Amino acid sequence: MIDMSVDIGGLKLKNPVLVSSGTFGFGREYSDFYDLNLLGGIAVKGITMKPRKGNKPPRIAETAAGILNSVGLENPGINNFIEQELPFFKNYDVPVIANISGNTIEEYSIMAKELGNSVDAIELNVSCPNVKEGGIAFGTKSELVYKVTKAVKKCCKTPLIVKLSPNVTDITEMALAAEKAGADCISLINTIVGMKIDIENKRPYFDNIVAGLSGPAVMPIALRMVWQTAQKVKIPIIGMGGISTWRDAIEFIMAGADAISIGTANFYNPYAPIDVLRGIESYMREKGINKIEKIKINKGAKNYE
Amino acid sequence: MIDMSVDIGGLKLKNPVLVSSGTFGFGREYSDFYDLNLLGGIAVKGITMKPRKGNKPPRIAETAAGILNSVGLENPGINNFIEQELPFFKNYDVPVIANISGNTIEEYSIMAKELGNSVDAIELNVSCPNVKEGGIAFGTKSELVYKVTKAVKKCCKTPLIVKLSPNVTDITEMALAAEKAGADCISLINTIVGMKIDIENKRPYFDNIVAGLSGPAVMPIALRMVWQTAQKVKIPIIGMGGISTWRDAIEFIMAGADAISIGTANFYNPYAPIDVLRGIESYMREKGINKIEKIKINKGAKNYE
Amino acid sequence: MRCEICTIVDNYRVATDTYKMVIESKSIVFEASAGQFVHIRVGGEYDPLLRRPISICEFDKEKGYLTLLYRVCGKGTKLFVNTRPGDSLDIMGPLGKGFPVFNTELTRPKSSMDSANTQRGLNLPLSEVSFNDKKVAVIGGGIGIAPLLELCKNLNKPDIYLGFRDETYMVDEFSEHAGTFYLYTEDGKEGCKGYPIEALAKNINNYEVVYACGPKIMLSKTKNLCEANSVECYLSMEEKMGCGIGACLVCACKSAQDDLYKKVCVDGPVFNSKEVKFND
Amino acid sequence: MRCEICTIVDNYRVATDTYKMVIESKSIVFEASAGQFVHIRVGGEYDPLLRRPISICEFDKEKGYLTLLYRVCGKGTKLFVNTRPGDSLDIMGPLGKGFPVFNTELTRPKSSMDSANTQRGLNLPLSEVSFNDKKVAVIGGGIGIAPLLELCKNLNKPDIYLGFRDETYMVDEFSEHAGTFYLYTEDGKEGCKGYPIEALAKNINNYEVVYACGPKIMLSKTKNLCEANSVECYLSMEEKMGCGIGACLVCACKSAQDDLYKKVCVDGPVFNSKEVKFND
Ligand SMILES: Cc1cc2nc3c(=O)[nH]c(=O)nc-3n(C[C@H](O)[C@H](O)[C@H](O)COP(=O)(O)OP(=O)(O)OC[C@H]3O[C@@H](n4cnc5c(N)ncnc54)[C@H](O)[C@@H]3O)c2cc1C
Ligand SMILES: Cc1cc2nc3c(=O)[nH]c(=O)nc-3n(C[C@H](O)[C@H](O)[C@H](O)COP(=O)(O)OP(=O)(O)OC[C@H]3O[C@@H](n4cnc5c(N)ncnc54)[C@H](O)[C@@H]3O)c2cc1C
Ligand SMILES: Cc1cc2nc3c(=O)[nH]c(=O)nc-3n(C[C@H](O)[C@H](O)[C@H](O)COP(=O)(O)O)c2cc1C
Ligand SMILES: Cc1cc2nc3c(=O)[nH]c(=O)nc-3n(C[C@H](O)[C@H](O)[C@H](O)COP(=O)(O)O)c2cc1C
Ligand code: FES
Ligand code: FES
Repeated sequence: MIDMSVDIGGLKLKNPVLVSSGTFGFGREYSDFYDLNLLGGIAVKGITMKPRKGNKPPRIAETAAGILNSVGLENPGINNFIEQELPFFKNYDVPVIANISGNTIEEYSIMAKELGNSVDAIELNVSCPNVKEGGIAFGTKSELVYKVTKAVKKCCKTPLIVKLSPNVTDITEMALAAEKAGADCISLINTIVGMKIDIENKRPYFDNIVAGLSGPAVMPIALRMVWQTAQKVKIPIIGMGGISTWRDAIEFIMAGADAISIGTANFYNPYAPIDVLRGIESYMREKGINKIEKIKINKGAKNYE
Repeated sequence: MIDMSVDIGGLKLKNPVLVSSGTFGFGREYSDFYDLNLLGGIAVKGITMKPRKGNKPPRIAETAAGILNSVGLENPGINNFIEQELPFFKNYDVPVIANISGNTIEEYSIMAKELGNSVDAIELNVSCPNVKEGGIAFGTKSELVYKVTKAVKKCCKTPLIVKLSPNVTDITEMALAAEKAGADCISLINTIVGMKIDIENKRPYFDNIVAGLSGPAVMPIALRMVWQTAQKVKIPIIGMGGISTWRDAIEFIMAGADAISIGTANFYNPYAPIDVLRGIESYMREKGINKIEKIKINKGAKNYE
Repeated sequence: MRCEICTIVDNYRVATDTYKMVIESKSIVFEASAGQFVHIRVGGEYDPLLRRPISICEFDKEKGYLTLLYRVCGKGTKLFVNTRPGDSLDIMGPLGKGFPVFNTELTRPKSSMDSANTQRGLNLPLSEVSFNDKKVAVIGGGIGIAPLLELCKNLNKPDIYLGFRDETYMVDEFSEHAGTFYLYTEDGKEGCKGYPIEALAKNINNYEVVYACGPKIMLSKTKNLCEANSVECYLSMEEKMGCGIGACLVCACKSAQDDLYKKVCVDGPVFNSKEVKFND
Repeated sequence: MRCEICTIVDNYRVATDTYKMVIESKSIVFEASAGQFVHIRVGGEYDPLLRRPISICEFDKEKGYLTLLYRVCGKGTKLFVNTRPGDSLDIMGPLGKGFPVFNTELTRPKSSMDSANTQRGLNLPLSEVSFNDKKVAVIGGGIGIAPLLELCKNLNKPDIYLGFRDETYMVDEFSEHAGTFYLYTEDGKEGCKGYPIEALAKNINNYEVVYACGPKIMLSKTKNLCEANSVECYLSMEEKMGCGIGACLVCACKSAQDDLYKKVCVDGPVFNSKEVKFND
């Protein structure tokens, strides 16, 4: 019998396929395509203390095998989220991960505390490139990653996932800081800071100038970061960045991910998470592998320098 | 009359279209396709003090809109380069840029000194992700960028270009260090550290584990870094990373590049540099622009934070 | 709403860079209403990456045919042109909210009207939009005429105002359904010289409802014209899209009621003019 | 060597996942010699990004036709299958060094022999390869037979050893040019059961030159066999490629003469077995 379940830092998933924050709304939208209970878990759209209207359009640009987005954390705020969006999941038996962004460490803590009773895990977004305050700033300095994780961990009743920014010289420094501060799990990568110029109008394409790159284009970078991180930390890793097929997912798991998450691929293939899930299953069946973790390349088999 | 010429830190180019180190051999190969004199300049394959045999194959993998390479600086060493490769350019009237990598600051200095009389400019490669010693290490710490640039500048008779690594949290820190140390010009980006897993054999695809990502996939990242750098430094910038069409090139110039360089695109379209050159020319004609620098978005028009 | 692998029945040029594609669908067509759109995947695995939103121009529920009218402008639409009858195409839809149609004399069965009605889910109170057999004008510019054809078929001989840069297309198809038909080209090569909004402005007081699709500038003028004259106005909007179903929040357009954004893909693409604003 | 937009004349299946493509070329075909390859761009702008190296299987200089034999295994070759007669294809070539052919009785004009000779530029002294009408064997495995067909036509009835997993193809085309023809399949469905190297090993002392193309293991065994018996041996090698012309250094294969690497694209793809080594 194949056991697809994984435990990522106390959060038990029936399978390792998650969907990524910001690419899956509050779950409703994709429920028209398949039964959400099939998913390992759902990371909902990033939320903040106060409602945010988000950035001025255009908010998306297609790049070579990728997209740049500049949504700017549009969201109804934590209260509306709890009142209007969370109840939807009452009908489902699928873990919900709340992705939170704060302007200050205090904001992060308050939100984590408030959500602790109603969601299955908290994902700290210390890495959104699309907002001026907070966001990415927290994710590019290891002291800040440490501080915010430590503070939130104290008041967070659910497993705490820290989502790392790829916009750093050394991802393992950030990962180690999160681990040391008590994170139960790490997720990576968030989008990479990119840009596009509107040459017809001779100006940056996005009002916010820079935007976040995601999609297949970034996968080699994401995979490298997951590998590097897996060599250094003991806590579980959720790998993401450009996954669109089950083979991509297997690469991430081999590289050291305990679970994987589908983001941008949802946009062009709404069935991507299900396709990936089925693919992993048949891969395991074919290879006679009965536990997800056995897919991994043994840590230290060849140590990464 | 359209004036395509640019001056990049004392190196005068008849047009702003260069070809990137490592993607254009020592020039010979592409001379079968067009007259090399058409190019603004040629950055030849990176060279080191001693010959290097390079990494074990496989050395290339195709990724979504990009490639990973793990050549590992295979090159005949500086002496063979001077004796066997440089004379080829005697027949051409095209600036040759020697791209050098050292294990130590001293090696960089010796090479720059030796090459000073025979090439038109030196490009310091402080950013190769495919070698263990030196290379990228120099490019990810601003003190080291400063030190190596400073030392080389002292003994370098030709314009000195410092090629930055994109594998950093803040590219402008590196750019400012190079500028402060006396660099005449900055080129960016080198390849981004990426990875691929060979899932059939359950191991990293490359012997060196990580490899360098280039091609259209990285363009949004490269463009962002050129923009950020252009907001901060006064010395000229050679922009590269994923350029394959003239529209890509215009984006880089608008973002602040004084010249642009074609790398990976040479592989799938050997005429890419010529196509880009012709495209820039007609763009300028159509828009009535007579100097390359007038294509740029005015610095500080909207300051990047 | 679903993804369906459909078969291309026909794909031909109707004007410079403008093509009509007929697609056989087993399910999408039966759920579609005028003004909705489909989200199409073409090309290789990653190039282009995103789907392309295209309005449903016509549907024939008997044959199971959807017709699209598209203008070639970039990578995706260039690939559309290269598809041939018999090829298959990955289509998601029908998406978004279409035009509310409340005429008594419909060419369509009653049920589709009902569903259009409930699907609207406007923020405005329902009474405001529950009119019958109102005097209606339809105005379209360029490729923006695409979603209007099915609409016109559903209306009771509306006055139709179309504008093109120089070359016209689909003129017979539209005029067939028109009460009065107004045709404009920017250079006056065909029809009158100028813009259809000029004629609509003259006649605006004849109408109770105006439907519009076309360039932003046309939509913005139509909105102002209608609101100044207290005419109900529905606009079909465009914005770059990701998911097409409300999950990614990239297709933002300014809300007129508050300082927030609406999602073109699910709140629209058809909006009551009072829901949206243009100023920027 | 150049890039040429060629027209596809024919493209059809010869066995499971194995296709033959005939291409009309205005220039590449006239420069080609047996064992060289072309570098092909298919698909959209970026997907796949790189060209795909495919051996020239046959050429017809009178008609200006190149024939390719290819096996579908990934993204690029899947796209090859979808091309149809009349489509155009961006082809770079002819690339690399082909097989040295030194027979007196040639089916080709003398000049092409000369050019093959000078193009070789082997590191070995020329005398060593200047043999005439030697006794020759050709051994190919699977899709590796592709570059051998044109070679066989240029040789004087060589003995030909072909091996396949189960399904065979191009057997008539090869046997037509063979002195003795040996056919093997792994499961013995057609021809003998086993591998062609077994037969070659028995007969090795009949030959002065062996040409080989196929899986690495076959090449390696052929190399060892020939060198142990002092038989001249030419191997056509494969390695992943970028530029295809010697500029990027990614197509490295181990040199036998020193600890360095050779470039399959310009030093090969055909190597004298003494130039390369396999051990890793
Ligand atoms: C609801 C809706 C209905 C539409 N209906 C039609 C129609 O019936 N016929 C028609 O010809 N066009 C229609 N469009 C516009 C059509 O989507 C674009 O022309 C098309 O996406 C361009 O794709 P491309 O690859 O050719 O261009 P590219 O410029 O290569 O596209 C790059 C990216 O920008 C997006 N994009 C480019 N132009 C537009 C645009 N005008 N609107 C939205 N996204 C755009 C693309 O979807 C893609 O993500 C509609 C757009 C929307 C939002
Ligand atoms: C000199 C030479 C001659 C060749 N001649 C033929 C031929 O006549 N017929 C034929 O069917 N095949 C031939 N091959 C192999 C052919 O190049 C590959 O099968 C093809 O590139 C696979 O592309 P893909 O997109 O289908 O596979 P993918 O796996 O999607 O390719 C991914 C990448 O790996 C490369 N790659 C994959 N397999 C190989 C391989 N075996 N060798 C080199 N690169 C590879 C591709 O070029 C591409 O860059 C030849 C290879 C070389 C080097
Ligand atoms: C439109 C969009 C919105 C996103 N919003 C969020 C967000 O609110 N919070 C967050 O942590 N990540 C957000 N992300 C990042 C994704 O969760 C994911 O980390 C990233 O896109 C990489 O994965 P992918 O390449 O599979 O998309 C967003 C990504 C996209 C494309
Ligand atoms: C095969 C290959 C070899 C390279 N070798 C070098 C090198 O020797 N020195 C160097 O500075 N950069 C080297 N680069 C980096 C390129 O010069 C360039 O900075 C990078 O590829 C980004 O540009 P592109 O996306 O246009 O290729 C190499 C790149 C490739 C693809
Ligand atoms: S396109 Fe994703 S929300 Fe509208
Ligand atoms: S493929 Fe570039 S050197 Fe051989």
